[in-house]
Amino acid sequence: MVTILYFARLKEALGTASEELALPADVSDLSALKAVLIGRGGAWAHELADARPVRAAVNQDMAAGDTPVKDGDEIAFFPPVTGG
Amino acid sequence: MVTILYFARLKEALGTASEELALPADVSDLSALKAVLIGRGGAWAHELADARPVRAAVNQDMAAGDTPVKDGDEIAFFPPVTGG
Amino acid sequence: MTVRIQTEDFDLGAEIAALRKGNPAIGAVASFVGVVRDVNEGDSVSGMTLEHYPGMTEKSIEQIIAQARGRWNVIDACVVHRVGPLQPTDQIVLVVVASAHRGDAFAACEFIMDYLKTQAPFWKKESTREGPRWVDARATDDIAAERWRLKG
Amino acid sequence: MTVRIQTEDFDLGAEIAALRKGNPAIGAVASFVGVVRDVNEGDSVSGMTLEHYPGMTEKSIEQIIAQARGRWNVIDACVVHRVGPLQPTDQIVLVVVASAHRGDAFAACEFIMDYLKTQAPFWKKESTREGPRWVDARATDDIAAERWRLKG
Repeated sequence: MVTILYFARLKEALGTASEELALPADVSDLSALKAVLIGRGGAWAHELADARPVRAAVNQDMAAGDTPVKDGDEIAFFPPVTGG
Repeated sequence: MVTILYFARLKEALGTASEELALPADVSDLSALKAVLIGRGGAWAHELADARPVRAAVNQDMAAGDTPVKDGDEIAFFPPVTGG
Repeated sequence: MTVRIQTEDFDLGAEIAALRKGNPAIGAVASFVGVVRDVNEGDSVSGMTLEHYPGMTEKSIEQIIAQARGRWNVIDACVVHRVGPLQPTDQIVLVVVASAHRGDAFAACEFIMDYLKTQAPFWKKESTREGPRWVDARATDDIAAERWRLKG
Repeated sequence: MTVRIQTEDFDLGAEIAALRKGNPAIGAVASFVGVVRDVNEGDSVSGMTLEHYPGMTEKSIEQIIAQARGRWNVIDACVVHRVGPLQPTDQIVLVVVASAHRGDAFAACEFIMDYLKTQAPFWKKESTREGPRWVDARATDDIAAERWRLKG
């Protein structure tokens, strides 16, 4: 299982702040996980599409498409940050 | 008459903070005035010598050798500034 | 090093006093306070709510401060960032850097702010006349952070 | 614009509050406080006395602020500089700049400090174990001021 968190615009558009997901056997990096989520269609496909400015973190470090993901990880998707 | 002010190291070395001086007829810029003061010899010659890092102001604006001086001006000599 | 995320307001003077602790090696204290404006992107803003990613936010700011310490002589640094609902003129963020000399303090303080703007997981949702809207990230913030890569 | 030369200490928080006056156009407040260190040029310093040129000091700082306003978007700025006897950890100088955006506030604040260091008529006399000495101007301060000529 991995924990997936959603923040800000994504949290609202997807209607969820977090979920527990059993990592499919063929998912070993962030790109593959994102493809699984996009495969849900609807808001998932729209919000996580490559054309959208989406950022991600794995275990609270900024992550890229090739960042490995594994059981027990905390993964987060969110828009570009706007603090400060 | 001009008022001449001395600050910091110059004030101590010359033993005076200010003086009133009747401007000699042939003195029309700061370089010429400085030459008159250096002509006094002793500490004046030493402290105001070109080799020393001395700054000057005319009427409270930083001044250079060719800055004009005239009757009624407030002229100041001091070391490079070290505030802040 | 102090990093705090809080809903309450903060007091710059008190944070600086805590950072300095009478340390006579400190010669320069540079600080920055970000404040909610009543206008953004040309629209009037009546308030905003700041959301963050608890845990990662603190960690990312600590990493930014560590990077600043690696580049400049920093004696100590403090970042306080508010979350939750805020109004125009409310303080949002505070960065304080104490150094022996001013060049280090200024550079590290601005670097921390620029990196915080692009790296720390906070999101602003503004209230405007047309309703609430998520603030878009600014290209100018990426440029501000990027220029530190080119410098010394 | 506020420029004050005084023997008394100052309160950064109070100066910022006075500068901001609740103006909702201000989004960024950059500030700097210079502090007496207990060491300079490798020698321990037990105190110092700051002398200035009354009249010219205020005028030169006002000119420096005017130059900063000509280069950056500055909503308001404040400089307070102490004179007279000071001890290690005492505050010497404060510069505050309020702007809409942080880039302007940081640049103007650092510019004002760098120019003040080379243009405003103050002189420091330190007390060291070997007795009092006038502080020499630093080449690094000239370089710090000079680099603003090259930039935008």
